[in-house]
Amino acid sequence: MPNLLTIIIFFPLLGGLLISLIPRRNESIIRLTAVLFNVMTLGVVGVLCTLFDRTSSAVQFLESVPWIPDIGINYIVGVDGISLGLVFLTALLGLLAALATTSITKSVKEYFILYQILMTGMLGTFLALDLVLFYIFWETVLIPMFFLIGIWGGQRREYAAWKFFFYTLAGSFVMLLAIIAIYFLVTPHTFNMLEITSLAPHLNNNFQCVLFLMFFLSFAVKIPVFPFHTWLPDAHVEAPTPVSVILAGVLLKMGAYGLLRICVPYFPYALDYFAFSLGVLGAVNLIYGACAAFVQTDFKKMIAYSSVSHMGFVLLGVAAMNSTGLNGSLLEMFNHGIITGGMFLLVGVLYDRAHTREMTAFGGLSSTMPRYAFFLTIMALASFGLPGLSGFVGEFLSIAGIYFTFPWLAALSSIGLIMVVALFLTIIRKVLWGRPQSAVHWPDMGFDEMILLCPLVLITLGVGFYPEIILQFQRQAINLLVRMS
Amino acid sequence: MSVVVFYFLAFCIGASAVLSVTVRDVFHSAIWLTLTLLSIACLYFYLDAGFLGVIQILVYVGGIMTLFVFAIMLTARIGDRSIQQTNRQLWPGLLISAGAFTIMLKIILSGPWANLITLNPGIDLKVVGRALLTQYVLPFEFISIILLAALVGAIVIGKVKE
Amino acid sequence: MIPLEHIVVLSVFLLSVGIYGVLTQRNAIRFLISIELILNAANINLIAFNKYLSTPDGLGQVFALLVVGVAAAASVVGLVLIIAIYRLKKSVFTDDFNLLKW
Amino acid sequence: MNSSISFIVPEIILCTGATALLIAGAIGSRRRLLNIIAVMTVAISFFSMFAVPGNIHSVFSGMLINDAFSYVLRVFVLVVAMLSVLMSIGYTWPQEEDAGEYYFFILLATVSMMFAVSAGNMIMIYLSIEALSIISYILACYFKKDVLSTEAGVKYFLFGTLSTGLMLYGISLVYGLTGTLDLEKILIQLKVLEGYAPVLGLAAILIFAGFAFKASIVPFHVWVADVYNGAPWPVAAFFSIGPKAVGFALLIKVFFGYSLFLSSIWTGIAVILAVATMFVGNLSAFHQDNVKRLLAFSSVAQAGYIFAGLAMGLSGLKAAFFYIIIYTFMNMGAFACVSYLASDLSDIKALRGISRTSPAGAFILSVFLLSLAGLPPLAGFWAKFFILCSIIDARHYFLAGILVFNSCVAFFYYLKIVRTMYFDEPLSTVVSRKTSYSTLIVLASCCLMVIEAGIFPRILLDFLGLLFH
Amino acid sequence: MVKYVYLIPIFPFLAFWLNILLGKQLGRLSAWIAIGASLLSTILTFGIFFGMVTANVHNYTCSLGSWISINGQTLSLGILVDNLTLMMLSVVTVVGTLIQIYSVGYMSTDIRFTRYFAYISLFMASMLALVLVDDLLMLYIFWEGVGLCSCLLIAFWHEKPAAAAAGVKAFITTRIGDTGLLIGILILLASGHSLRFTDLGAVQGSEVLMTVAALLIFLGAMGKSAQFPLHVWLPDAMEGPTAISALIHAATMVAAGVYLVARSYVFFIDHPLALHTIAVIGAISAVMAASIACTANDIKRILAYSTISQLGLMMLALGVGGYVAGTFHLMTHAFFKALLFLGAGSVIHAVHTQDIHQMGGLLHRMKVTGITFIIGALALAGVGPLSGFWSKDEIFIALWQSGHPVLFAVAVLTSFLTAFYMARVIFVAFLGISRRQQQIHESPLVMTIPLIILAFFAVFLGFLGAPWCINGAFQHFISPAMHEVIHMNWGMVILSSILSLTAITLAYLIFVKGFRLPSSGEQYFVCFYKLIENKYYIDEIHEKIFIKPFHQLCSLFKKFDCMYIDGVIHAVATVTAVMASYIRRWQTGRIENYLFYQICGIFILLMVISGKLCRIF
Repeated sequence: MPNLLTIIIFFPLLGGLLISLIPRRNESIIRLTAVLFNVMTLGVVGVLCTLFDRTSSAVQFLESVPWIPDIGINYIVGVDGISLGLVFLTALLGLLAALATTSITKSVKEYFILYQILMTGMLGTFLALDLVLFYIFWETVLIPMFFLIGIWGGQRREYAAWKFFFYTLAGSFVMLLAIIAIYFLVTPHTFNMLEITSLAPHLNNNFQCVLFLMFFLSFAVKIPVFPFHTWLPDAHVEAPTPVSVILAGVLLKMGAYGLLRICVPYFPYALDYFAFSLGVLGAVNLIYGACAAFVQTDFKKMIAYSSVSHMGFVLLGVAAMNSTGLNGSLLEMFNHGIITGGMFLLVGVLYDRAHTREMTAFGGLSSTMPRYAFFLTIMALASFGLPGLSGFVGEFLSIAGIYFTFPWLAALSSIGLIMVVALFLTIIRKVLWGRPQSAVHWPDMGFDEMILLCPLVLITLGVGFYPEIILQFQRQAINLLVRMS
Repeated sequence: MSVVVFYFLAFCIGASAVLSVTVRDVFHSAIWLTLTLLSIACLYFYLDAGFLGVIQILVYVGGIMTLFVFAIMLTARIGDRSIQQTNRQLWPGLLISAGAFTIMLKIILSGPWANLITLNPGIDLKVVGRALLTQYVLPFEFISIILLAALVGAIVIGKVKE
Repeated sequence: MIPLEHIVVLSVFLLSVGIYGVLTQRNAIRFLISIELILNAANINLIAFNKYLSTPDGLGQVFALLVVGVAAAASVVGLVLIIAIYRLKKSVFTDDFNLLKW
Repeated sequence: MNSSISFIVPEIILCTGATALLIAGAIGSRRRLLNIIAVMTVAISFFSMFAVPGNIHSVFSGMLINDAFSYVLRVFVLVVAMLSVLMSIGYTWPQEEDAGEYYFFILLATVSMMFAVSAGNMIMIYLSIEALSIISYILACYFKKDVLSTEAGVKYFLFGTLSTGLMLYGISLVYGLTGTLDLEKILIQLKVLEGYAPVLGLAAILIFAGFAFKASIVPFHVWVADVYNGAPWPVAAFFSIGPKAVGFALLIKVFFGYSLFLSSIWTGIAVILAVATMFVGNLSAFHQDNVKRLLAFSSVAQAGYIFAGLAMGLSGLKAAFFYIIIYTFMNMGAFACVSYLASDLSDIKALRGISRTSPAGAFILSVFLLSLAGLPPLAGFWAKFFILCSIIDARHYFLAGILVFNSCVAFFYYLKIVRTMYFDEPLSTVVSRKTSYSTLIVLASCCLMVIEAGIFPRILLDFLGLLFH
Repeated sequence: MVKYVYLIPIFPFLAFWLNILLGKQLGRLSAWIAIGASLLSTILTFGIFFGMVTANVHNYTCSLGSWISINGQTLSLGILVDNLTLMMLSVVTVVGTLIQIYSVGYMSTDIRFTRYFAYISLFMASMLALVLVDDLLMLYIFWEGVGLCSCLLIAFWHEKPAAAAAGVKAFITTRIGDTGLLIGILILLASGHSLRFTDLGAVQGSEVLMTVAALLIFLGAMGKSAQFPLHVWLPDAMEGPTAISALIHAATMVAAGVYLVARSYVFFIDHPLALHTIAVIGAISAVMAASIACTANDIKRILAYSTISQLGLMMLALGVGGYVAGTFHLMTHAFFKALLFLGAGSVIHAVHTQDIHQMGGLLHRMKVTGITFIIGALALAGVGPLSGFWSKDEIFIALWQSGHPVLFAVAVLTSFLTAFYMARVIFVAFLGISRRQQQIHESPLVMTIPLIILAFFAVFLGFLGAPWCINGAFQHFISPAMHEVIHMNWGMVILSSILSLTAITLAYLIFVKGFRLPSSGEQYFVCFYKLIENKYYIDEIHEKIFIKPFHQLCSLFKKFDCMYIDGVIHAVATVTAVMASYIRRWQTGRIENYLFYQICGIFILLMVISGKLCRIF
């Protein structure tokens, strides 16, 4: 399989093209095609995982084709321990989100075409190893997302779509400048991310700092880091369920991935210089997100803000600059994708029944919808990092990592740990406990809904019990990263 | 002697030009413009470019000015003296054109004009004619396309279908 | 012979008067008149330089001749346009032509 | 002389065709015949470009220059002409018009543009600009019963004659300084004249004003919106690509090839003007509800990006060239598509919910608009990308920042149109559109170009690489 | 046999999944699955117990495989079985099994019967695992697990808002402690130490840092064991089913804090400051909770405060070096407190109230419950020769030997108060006249049999540690290194006997005879009483210091998001829009303006040129 990665990247797009040929009245065929293509993508990613050599820190399945030789832009894709987990996450959530589209009834064809483009963009972002290619995939995600929120979203969809779009656009333009700047600053000029890894650290300190900040700004919007996070609650809340899943599960990871892929290895001096600030931002994210979530009345918004909080762990892990922290950071990304993806699916399940997301409308679901209660409880517990579930491992590693570097920050973030617990217990209390608020009896989760959540729950439990499942893939790459930074 | 002639012509040109843009009546301003153009024709004679002078009188005074007068006649009532002829930016316009004059003068007078005193004895009309039909034949032909286009354009826009 | 500077000053003056006219006149026909002044300023330059330059190829005169032709064409089109808009708006004042804005 | 004639064979063909069209129009031929003649003329002229001898350097004693630059641009101008003619054929003319004369003007404008881009002498530059302008005035007010169209023509005329008049004055000064109008001889003379920078600067600025007027660079852009707005759709589309490209070609030719401007201040001035152009173009477009005006201002802003590339000197030249070519296709596509979809209305409301009634059209228009905005992987992205590369290479980080900010603003108004097409509910009135093959050809070719150059920009770059070798 | 020790938590764990996934199908059977699982664990525990005791093995460790690697250390899931473990295992399995049996009766009418047993199985699994693991991080993992189960079970009747709130409160409060524990673990990790309990004695490092680590670990213990000031959750936790209170909030989970301290005792020993802190905190908790218990009227709350107080005593004992005393009391307390809670549960089951003043004369109606409850109460009150008497004696001796008179006095006072409030409960609720008219029946056998068994333990367990009985078997067992012969300290025996008898007498005088203080003294007493009745206002203080600011902070952040961050974003957009509409107006539509712009542009360019070039010139 020489072109495995190219297949993975462009397979969804192929699906999109195919869908565009199907007449729009054949909705079920369109859905089926989309699901089929996502299943196959996941299959190919599965093959990738099995073929992946986990004892090596090198980039594997490297493909390199000259694209614009004039200025050295190449089509380079490759996968290493950092990206593999995220690719798997993308493919998995992509499939689940494609399945969870029963609530999408308007313009199904367009929806799936855009969705498939989105998939290509996301997979490409994680696999691209040329800065320009990376940027292109990064941007490719924007427009489908804009439409997916803007057309299929909730009440304030347009506001949310614009906000999302411009926040990220501004960020990514800054990144574009940084990409071009780095090209001209390194000698020989190159966009090859692997080559820059060895060239960029030799830049002088000021350049490193400025470029670091520029890249960071772009990633910060996507992650999102306080104070660039306000697009997230709006976008997540207004987006339809499957899009929220993708948004929270994958899109946020793009930023964090960029941080690991670009900021950390390229600018060791700057990373060192800004590590503390980064850590402070992480802690602020953690606490701020949890607090802001705590007082929301909208269920989805609470989950959205909790994402802000969780991404704080990712930042903390990066700020730690040691293998523990980075491992934790990367693992937390994966876990957060799984958990929050599940959370949004669960919110969607409820929304489909209640047609509202106000917390006051819920309550007592533990008695009326026991299966729902089971899934929500597990996801909530995993979210606040109950040991034995996946969330804990990532959080613990991140906190441990940051403790090794900045003990006081770890102490500060531990406040966040408590707040996150308060947040999720409150969610459980308000949604699951108490007396049912609604006179209408909502049916419990059906088979079709449970089948979506089962893999997520299994992964949550599996990673929680035995984190090596994921860690073994990323360890070597992280070690290399630590050696470089 | 020639100096006096030049200054006289220069005065005529300048004064009539100024009048042509300042008098109230459009008709009068057309007449002042005619005077300017005539003086310029004389200046051409003075500069040994008699052919150009003749062309100037023929094309401008004879052709273009006639057109102007026609146009003024066609668009009736606008010759009315009572109508305001200047727009609201009279003073800014004056200021900026005066400024432009000053600065252009300052720049231009720094030019190498004093070096150019070769004063060739005058170019033979034959030279001009030959140049026009050999070296500059393409522009010369091109002018005809332009005139054709202008003509057709004038017809297309000007004709009124009932 | 008078120095070249003097002729150039004259042409600059003519140009400035033309600019002044262009900026301040609201009558489109007077605008055209001002434009003619500008073109003639350039022509004076061409002729004068032709006279004073050492190259005896008559380039200045040729160009001036062409300019006169072009000026004629432009005037024709301009006047026709003015008449066309006069037919529609019964006005030749430029500040009345303000339907297209913002 | 023979070789001179063979050099201008394409132009001669165009002139012949134009005359034929004039006559055919005058004797009242059918519309279809006129269309065919126009298309055939441009096509034959295009193919005759292959027969242009390559071994001679200049023809008509230096009036025209035969180099790669002029060759490529002449071909390019013919492509523009072809697109314009095709769009004109597909366009539903709202009132009786003189089709023969219309094509006559389009073809003559093409001839002028071809002369302009291959000119080797200031005389030719002046004449071709003037010819192009005069024809443009006429084309702009081609709906002579329409107040807007006539007003556009008059405004264009008033603005244009002043610009060309000033340019002429500048040329006369150049003549005075160098004693010649031949560009190559001027180049030699300029070295002698280094002490007289101010006068040369004055001349350069006046000439620059003339070119900038065509290229619509602030503050010589003011006519753009009004004229595009008033002019018929195909004419506006033509203006936005043809004369603008010529303006830039001449800027490149005169200010780069012959470095009329002294490079020491060129960058400074150009950067300031580029910034102003971007800001004015984008911000003016920001609130537009009139799609035609919006596209007009967007074309001003695009000129700003191109000019920013030019400001960077030789490194930006290729980028600017790339941009011009890409810009032509996407802008033409956008104009053609809006005119087709909105059925000649220019209010943005006409595009409401068009994605339901005409999904393919909405998609293609989105492609053009997003490409104009610079979204990867469409061609517009690469255009901006190369411009940015040249800017950053020249260490003008601030300019790069401004360009990027402007791109953000631009995204807003381009997306506003896209949004209207996709988010809003369709208008209740069903509009029937006449879809002609020519429109389809225009849209398809532009769309293909935009996507193709987005995915494989290398082809175009290699092509341009030949130019700069 | 001992190598199958890992199965001990596995049985309940499997029971949990079986019950949670197949709950509906199983119905009543689920209870017996849970009970069966813990019975298996019990049997296995005792098998191992006797196996090790007879083989005279004191230590068994094994590793079940690595879990994660951090900072160069591989953390593996390891098992440590020593005598302390065995003691805890026995307590947990026995008490757990009995309480589950009891629950079958107690919860028989509940609609979420199966879920109850699922949770309780999960709890058993976590608790047993917690006891078994050999390092701090693993302990932390299960530590959180039991916390979760506690939370879920407190909020088991979540339809009651108070129960739901209590569940959340319990988890969050303990989480505060847990976070401390986590940081403590991190400190140890960061300084490169092994987290194994067996290695903790060898910890090197800066004294201050290690003391901090010890204190943080103790913070974890404080949270779990409800020590002042983190004790607030335990009284509220009484909203849960009483059987749960017995199992989790009296016998096992809350004792985990004490267990943790005992488990890491080698570490604490090295850091006297930490040890002192433990003693002081224990003392404060002991006396404070005991005093509150004297005024409380809710029978479960009385027991809850009593639990806090007794746990405080254990901590106190551990803090002064009384390792044996602390663990001994832990064991005895587990049984008699479970007994008391179950008895209380039985009473509540019958009378449907928790207020002791609405009970009365229960002894006649509910013979078994009454008698067993009184046995438990006497054991708690430290009346010899019941089990509490012996363990309390141990604590007194330890305190006396440590030579801290104040701490000793505190212990004495606590012990006095304990006897007093237990006597109060008995006099008010069980003796005296009945205040209820309706029929009160004795609970079914399935509930009373566990009571009887526990009463048996409450009576006789103390003899294990009684010096004259089997020569301090417990002492030698729990601390194998100790070889000296234990002697009876008659002084202490007399002291504690006098104490408890005095207290009971006083209670008799007040609550049966209606003896009142002279009115002059009463006035002073009233404010004091009020202070105690309001639980020293600790809940209010928590509310003021932590909860309210937290809510305010949250609202502030929300506002900050909407007003400031979004405000800035919107401001940027607005500024752009305003600028745009302004610039747009430049396009006036008047050609003279356009021309003016043009000339101005040229003029400015000329200025630039003349300025720049002329200077060069």
